[in-house]
Amino acid sequence: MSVILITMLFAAILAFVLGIALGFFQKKFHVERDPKIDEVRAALPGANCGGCGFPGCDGYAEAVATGRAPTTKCSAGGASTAEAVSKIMGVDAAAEDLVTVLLCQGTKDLAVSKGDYVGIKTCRAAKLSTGGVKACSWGCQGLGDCVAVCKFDALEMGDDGLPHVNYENCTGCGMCVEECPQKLFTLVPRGKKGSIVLCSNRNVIKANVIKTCKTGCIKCEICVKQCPEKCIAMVNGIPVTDYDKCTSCGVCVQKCPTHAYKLLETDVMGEKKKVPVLVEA
Amino acid sequence: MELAKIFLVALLVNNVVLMRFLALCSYVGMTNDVGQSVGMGFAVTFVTVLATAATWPIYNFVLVPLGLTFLKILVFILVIASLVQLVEFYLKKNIPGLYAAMGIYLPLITTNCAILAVTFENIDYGYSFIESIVYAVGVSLGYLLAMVLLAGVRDRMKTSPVPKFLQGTPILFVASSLLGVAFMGFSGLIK
Amino acid sequence: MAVKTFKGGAHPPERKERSSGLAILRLREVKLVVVPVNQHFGAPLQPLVKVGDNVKRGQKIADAEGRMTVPVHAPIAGVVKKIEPRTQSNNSEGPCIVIEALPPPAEGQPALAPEELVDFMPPLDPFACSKEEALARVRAAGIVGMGGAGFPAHVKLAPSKPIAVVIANGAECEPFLTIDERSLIERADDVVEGVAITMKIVNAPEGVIAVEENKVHAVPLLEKAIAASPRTRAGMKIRVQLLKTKYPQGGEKMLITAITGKEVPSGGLPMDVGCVVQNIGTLLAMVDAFKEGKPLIERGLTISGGACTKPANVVAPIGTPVADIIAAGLAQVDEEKLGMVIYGGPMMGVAVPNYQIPVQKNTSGVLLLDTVEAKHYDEETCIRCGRCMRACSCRLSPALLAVAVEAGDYKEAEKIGLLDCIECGTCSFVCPSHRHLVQRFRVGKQILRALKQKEAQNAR
Amino acid sequence: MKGTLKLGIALALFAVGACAGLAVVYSITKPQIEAQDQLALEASLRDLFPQGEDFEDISATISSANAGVNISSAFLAKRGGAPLGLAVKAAGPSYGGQAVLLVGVELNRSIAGVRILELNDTAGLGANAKNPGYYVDKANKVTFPGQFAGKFVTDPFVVKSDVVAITASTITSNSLTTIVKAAADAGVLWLENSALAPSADQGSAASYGGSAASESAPETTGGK
Amino acid sequence: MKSLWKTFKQGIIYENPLLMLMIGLCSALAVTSSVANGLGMGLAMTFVLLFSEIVISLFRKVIPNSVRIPIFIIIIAAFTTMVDLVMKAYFPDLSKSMGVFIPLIVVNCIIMGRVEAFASKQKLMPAIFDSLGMGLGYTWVMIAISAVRELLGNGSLAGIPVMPASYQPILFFILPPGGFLVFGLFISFNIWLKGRMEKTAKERA
Amino acid sequence: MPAKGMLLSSSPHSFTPVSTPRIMLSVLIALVPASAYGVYLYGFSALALILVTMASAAAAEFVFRKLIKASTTVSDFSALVTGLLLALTLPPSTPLWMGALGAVFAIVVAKEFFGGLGANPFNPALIGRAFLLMSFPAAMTTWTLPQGLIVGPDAISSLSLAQGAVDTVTAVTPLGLVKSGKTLADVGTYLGTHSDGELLKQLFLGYHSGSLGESSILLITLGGLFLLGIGVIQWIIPVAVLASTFLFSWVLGMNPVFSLFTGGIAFGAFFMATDYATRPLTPKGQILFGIGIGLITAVIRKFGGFPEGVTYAILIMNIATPFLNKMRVKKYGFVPPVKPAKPSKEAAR
Ligand SMILES: Cc1cc2nc3c(=O)[nH]c(=O)nc-3n(C[C@H](O)[C@H](O)[C@H](O)COP(=O)(O)O)c2cc1C
Ligand SMILES: Cc1cc2nc3c(=O)[nH]c(=O)nc-3n(C[C@H](O)[C@H](O)[C@H](O)COP(=O)(O)O)c2cc1C
Ligand SMILES: Cc1cc2nc3c(=O)[nH]c(=O)nc-3n(C[C@H](O)[C@H](O)[C@H](O)COP(=O)(O)O)c2cc1C
Ligand SMILES: Cc1cc2nc3c(=O)[nH]c(=O)nc-3n(C[C@H](O)[C@H](O)[C@H](O)CO)c2cc1C
Ligand code: SF4
Ligand code: SF4
Ligand code: SF4
Ligand code: SF4
Ligand code: FES
Repeated sequence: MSVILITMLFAAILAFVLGIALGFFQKKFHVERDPKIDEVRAALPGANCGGCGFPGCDGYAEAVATGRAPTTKCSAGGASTAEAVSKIMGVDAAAEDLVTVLLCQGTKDLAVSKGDYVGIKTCRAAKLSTGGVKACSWGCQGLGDCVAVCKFDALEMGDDGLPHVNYENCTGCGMCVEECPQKLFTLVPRGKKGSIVLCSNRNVIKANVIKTCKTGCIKCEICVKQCPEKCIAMVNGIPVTDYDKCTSCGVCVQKCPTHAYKLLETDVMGEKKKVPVLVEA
Repeated sequence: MELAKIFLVALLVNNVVLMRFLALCSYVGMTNDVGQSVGMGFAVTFVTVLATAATWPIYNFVLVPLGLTFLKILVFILVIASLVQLVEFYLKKNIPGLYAAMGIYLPLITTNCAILAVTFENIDYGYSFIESIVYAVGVSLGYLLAMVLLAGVRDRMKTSPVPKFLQGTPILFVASSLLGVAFMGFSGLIK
Repeated sequence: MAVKTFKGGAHPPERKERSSGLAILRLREVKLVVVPVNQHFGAPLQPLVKVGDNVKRGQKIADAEGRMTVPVHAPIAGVVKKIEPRTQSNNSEGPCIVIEALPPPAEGQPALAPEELVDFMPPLDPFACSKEEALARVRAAGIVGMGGAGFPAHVKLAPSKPIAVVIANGAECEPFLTIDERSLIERADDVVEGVAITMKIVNAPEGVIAVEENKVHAVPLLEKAIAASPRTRAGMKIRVQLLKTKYPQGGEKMLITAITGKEVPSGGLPMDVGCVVQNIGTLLAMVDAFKEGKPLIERGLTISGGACTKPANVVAPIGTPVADIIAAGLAQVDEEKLGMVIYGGPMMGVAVPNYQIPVQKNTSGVLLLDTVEAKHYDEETCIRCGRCMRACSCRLSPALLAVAVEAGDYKEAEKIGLLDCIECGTCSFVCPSHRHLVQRFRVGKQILRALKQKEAQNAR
Repeated sequence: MKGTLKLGIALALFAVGACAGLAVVYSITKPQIEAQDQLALEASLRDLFPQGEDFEDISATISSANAGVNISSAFLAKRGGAPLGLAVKAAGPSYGGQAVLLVGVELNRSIAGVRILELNDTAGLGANAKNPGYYVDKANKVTFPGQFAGKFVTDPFVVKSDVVAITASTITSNSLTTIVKAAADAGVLWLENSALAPSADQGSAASYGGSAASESAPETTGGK
Repeated sequence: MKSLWKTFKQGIIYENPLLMLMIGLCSALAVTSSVANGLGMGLAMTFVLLFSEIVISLFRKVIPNSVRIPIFIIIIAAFTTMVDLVMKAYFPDLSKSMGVFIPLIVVNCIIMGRVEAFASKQKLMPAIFDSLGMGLGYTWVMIAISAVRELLGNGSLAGIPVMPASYQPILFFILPPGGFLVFGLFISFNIWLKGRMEKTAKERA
Repeated sequence: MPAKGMLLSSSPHSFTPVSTPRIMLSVLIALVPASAYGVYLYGFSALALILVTMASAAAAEFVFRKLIKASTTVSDFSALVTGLLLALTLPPSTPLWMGALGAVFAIVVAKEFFGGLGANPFNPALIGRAFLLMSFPAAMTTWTLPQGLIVGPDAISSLSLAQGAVDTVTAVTPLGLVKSGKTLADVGTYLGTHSDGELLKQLFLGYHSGSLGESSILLITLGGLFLLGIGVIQWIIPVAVLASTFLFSWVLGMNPVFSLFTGGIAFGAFFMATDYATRPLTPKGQILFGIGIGLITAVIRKFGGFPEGVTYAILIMNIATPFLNKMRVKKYGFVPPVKPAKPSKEAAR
């Protein structure tokens, strides 16, 4: 019995002392850390994807809390996260839910290859050493640097030699945009409507384009001329749609002789995505 | 001589990690790069020695006289946990430089079983205070050694084409297994 | 004569016997040239002509302000047909000025007077004029390094440090290429003169003409030329130095080490150890610029390779599509066997999709390899044999460097010398696993430089 | 400060509760645990000297001549007050650390038997010494410790000569043999000093080493 | 009931503490050289886990947040000591062969992890099922690993020789390096298994 | 104009004819003398062991890579090298199945698990040997007499060996004798030589029991010199290993020449410490690597639980390889980093 008593007494004293000591030290050695950092961190998804441009979620949380970064940079978390973070920081932000679009349709069959490339199988290496594996200097190398960099399984290299976007998974983090040496990706708001030219060839000589790719933009400017809203203009060798005016009428898509023009809502992000069509004649 | 033996056995022959499987959680978790593993290793060394210095007297001068040796587990873990906390508080406030380097490892150390094991073994093996400290240093440097070695091997594996089914943690264990095979060479070195 | 060399290197099959005995031919009739606007290492130029303009031979057709720029001249007299992006010898597309030669004068019409066809500068005596004048001439003549890099010569010739030695780089260590060798033999006097001009401009007390042992037959000719040169009689010190035949003996760092025993410090330039290195072609271009006032509008190159049934050393106007040189019958190619086209040598040259691409200021050769020679390999894992480390001319550790680059550890890569790699390709050549080492380093350098730039920006 | 106090109290309460439960378990298991070691030792003692009725603890009066071997305790086995032999508990280093043996010494200076109390050598190798199914002499089913029974202290005790080694475990074999020998020597010395064993005429000089101890006659107060 | 069952199942496979969460590894490697040890350790763990979760779940509302960790430690340590004492008293051999690893249950990351993440937030019943799931998840892996090691390394299972007499035990497997190897392969197997199960689940969905 | 696609690639466009299979083949050739002598000493069963081990190694690699759907690499012969090297480090009496098991373990666990050729951090053949030594210590320390080596019954009994033991030791190796406390003279007696010189000569030529391929220092050295000559290995590691073994044996009071002529040290120095994948790449690293091997070998021989420690010495130094690789040569034009020239306090003021 005495054992039990001694034990209890000892335990009581020990624990009491420890408790006090802990409390005391906690106060004495307390270091101020902005509680907002933890709050922000808690609101982030924790994917540590680096899409925000900071070293992981922790880094971003600190940057946001100290006002060094905007609240909307986390693309993995999307709009809901941005909202939550904004709320914590007391700012309001309407974060856009972006997705990526590939601006090239030069599949193996449609775009002429320049030669047989042997070397490191990355787009960047191929581009650097041979100026690209395709006769078109602007086209997709098809070696999948973008696929490798996507942390969300949103890109897959197709048998046609082009990366395909899985719009369910894409968070618009922009890693692929950064990574692609050909700068073939662009971020657009999810559900965006309007027409877009899926070609990046800026060689203004029609013959040069025709030689290299069957679905390249040949600078015929039919789209510019035919658009009923007059919303297409050639910029730096590429037709660009003015989305404020575009009504998705589809005239440009129908008239484009090489099928370079597409509608975002149906052909790119829609249910039945269209495969590039081979150009006859 | 005796002390040297205790030290070497703890360091090499009965290496905590490779031969005795202690502190595996941090061994797997904290060996991503050499710098990190060294940081963790020194943090553990520091706390182990501190813990030994604290628990040995408590056991021999408090628990034994009171006949409360069976409270060993409870008391030791409490003491170690509090120690780690105090060290953390102290470093944060007074030596922020060191805290930045070591602080992140400290919370992990509370549940590092090697430290607790050392304090128990000091009692079980009937070591004197000095012997206990030497043992503690030996064990924790053994931990540091294993950490650094694995980090070295891991560094090498970062670019090697490890078969898919082994990538990640499994290959770490295979590597540890082979590290252990090599360490077998030390067995029997000190009888 | 003691044969000097550096540590490391390799011995790729030389294959020089195919063209080393062939005298340099001159391409005279050119119908069309495609002149890339940017042929130098430096800021881009602006074309000075429009489509439809008539240009004279030697007329400046592109230029820009700036220290690191060098003008481009019309290689032939003719009409500007187009200014458009074309594939250049580095595989990228860039603006090119396409000039069509004037048609031969129609029946009964008098041929055009030379003044209407040619626009050269007046001759200039480099030994009589001021240093500034001489440098201005070098720039005005559009001279860039013809050994490969295309570095503006007038910049190199205005070093900020005292120069002890001028080295004429006659090593020509790349397999197949023999144009420098032929130039040494056929224009030995001009080579010596070029060295003397360079020495005068940079005020160097010594000149060395460095040749590899496989060109030892050029040595007596050179020595004779040195002895006969008015410059050496006037007291200039010029000598010939034999070097071991080994790749990359012609790399300027290796050359300097072999000759002076000094090492160019990491990140530094030859002038840091008191050297200026000039390619043989560059020297000859300088001589022409001073003697005849002729800008750099043509260059010598070797056309060779297994699929080249008739190899040749030729001098052709810059901008001539290589296909036209072949069509003119100076060289012949067997289309059946052709597997690869390389602009430059096999160790550092660029593989291109066809030989339509024009000759540029830095094109020292065009190789038409047959399918056997063209064999390339997909890489296997590194077996860590260490051959690359022993061969690396810069004493780097390519195997470890490759690991660092692959792991994305650019900090480590920079520390162990990624930026010091001169991309000589020795490591890839000796690798039994055919690792694409140099390619990896090129990509790595590109990324590392981008990272550093970003960092510098962030720091600001 | 008040908050801190509250924390201390909360912690103390939980500690008291937990420790109370613990103390209860401790009180229940304590006798059992203490009995455990004693029981094991006693079982071994009885195993060595089946006729032994009581075992007198003579630990204080015995010591080892071999510095590497430490004698932790020793018991004089008696039947009806008459000594039967000595059981010596000795510890020494082996391949995998400390090994603890109980060595029985007959009055005639032969070994009554050897029991391995603790051995941490490699399983399947050195640990075979304590494996009752591992025979060094398969024909006669003699285990490694079993082979010592009946050996005289004056025997050479040389592994691979008169002592059969465990396969591929020379080190273990050597160490254990050394411990047995040291324990037996100490036992014999004690017996001689307490004049329980006739001092052997041909006995080694070592046997006479510690003559000073001859005064200390064995206490006859029963051990247990 | 269904959710309790699900909680239970989590620990067995999807969140198996050893194979998936990879915590509490030390004992899993150290004592699995024989089935008896593996089983003993598994049960000891389960016991401590179960009672710690019960107690903490019951008292979760009165434990002050800032000293919750020390209190958890006290409770866990108390149960660990009990197991230790009981083992010492009634299974002395087992206790000896597991050595310091029984007391080390107190720092086993599984227990602290579950207590902190689950018991301190959940009601009693889920806590019980969670602890049983985790405990048994731990135990089955322990038994499986020790079975492989004992079978290959000693030719026996739970001490009973099962291999033909001519079988030469491969000692490697009961030595420390063997433990690492077998465990590594187990993790790899479980990752594969999980992938398989997720795939079929997806296909079904 | 080329009608077909040209090959496009980064420079260089020229490649050495030296290839991995060629390198491995030359190692196999260099091992022929030692292997043949082993077969001569121990007869047909030794040949069988060599063949079985090599075949299992190759088969293991083939099957494993098939299973994980990786490219087949058997044709680079590296698995055969591993198999042969393993066989040569085993006692001649090793059962065939054990050799096969060791080879499979070596190839699968030590090599392929880490990604195959060049990626393995540990020497596969030695892992195979250590695995067998751990698993079957009895079989792995049982040695046979070479055919024709007559060891007088006197010799055996005078050394009181093998007596009474149930698992009869059929022979002892020189190192084994020394480990059990015998002197060199005893070794001489056992081998039937009469003077130290004669003993060393016999050891050098290789007339004594031991692992299959380690007996003849002469033939091993010949093989090693062949590899050196054709540039497959460099001299640094073998020289560092042998020199440091000599030195440390001497320091620890063992006969240094005897230390070099017995056990696996020569074999290890030429063929196993030089394994590409597991030795450091840099010259400085290689020197330290060699010294480490020599030191650990001497220490294990002197104080360790085994008579011979080359296996473990090499494996332990294998672990150090990633760190030794940091000891690089100064790169061309190396400029020591300028220390931020003591921001002199005066200047600060
Ligand atoms: C690996 C390597 C090899 C080279 N080989 C030669 C060569 O054989 N001949 C040559 O003239 N320049 C060679 N160069 C270029 C020289 O380094 C150097 O740039 C040139 O000689 C300088 O002269 P320039 O400015 O007149 O071209 C080589 C460069 C490198 C990196
Ligand atoms: C993993 C391993 C464990 C070992 N364990 C023991 C052991 O417990 N006891 C022992 O005497 N030797 C042990 N050894 C030593 C070896 O069996 C060694 O070969 C031995 O010293 C040679 O003994 P022999 O002369 O009896 O053949 C071990 C060796 C290894 C590789
Ligand atoms: C490369 C090589 C390494 C070896 N390493 C070891 C070793 O680490 N341990 C060992 O016991 N034997 C090793 N051996 C075998 C021994 O060298 C040899 O047979 C020795 O004399 C040991 O015999 P013993 O154990 O009977 O004394 C090795 C052999 C070779 C060829
Ligand atoms: C000089 C040389 C030595 C080698 N030594 C070994 C060796 O000791 N063990 C081995 O398994 N393979 C050896 N190999 C073969 C090969 O390198 C080995 O399988 C690789 O370690 C596998 O990655 C050697 C190869 C060479 C060229
Ligand atoms: S889109 Fe860009 S990164 Fe992706 S495969 Fe094509 S070129 Fe490569
Ligand atoms: S596809 Fe591009 S934007 Fe979308 S998730 Fe992947 S990397 Fe990010
Ligand atoms: S690393 Fe660079 S400098 Fe060295 S051999 Fe390779 S290419 Fe040449
Ligand atoms: S030469 Fe090739 S295989 Fe050899 S070490 Fe270098 S990269 Fe590796
Ligand atoms: S159980 Fe996690 S460190 Fe040991």
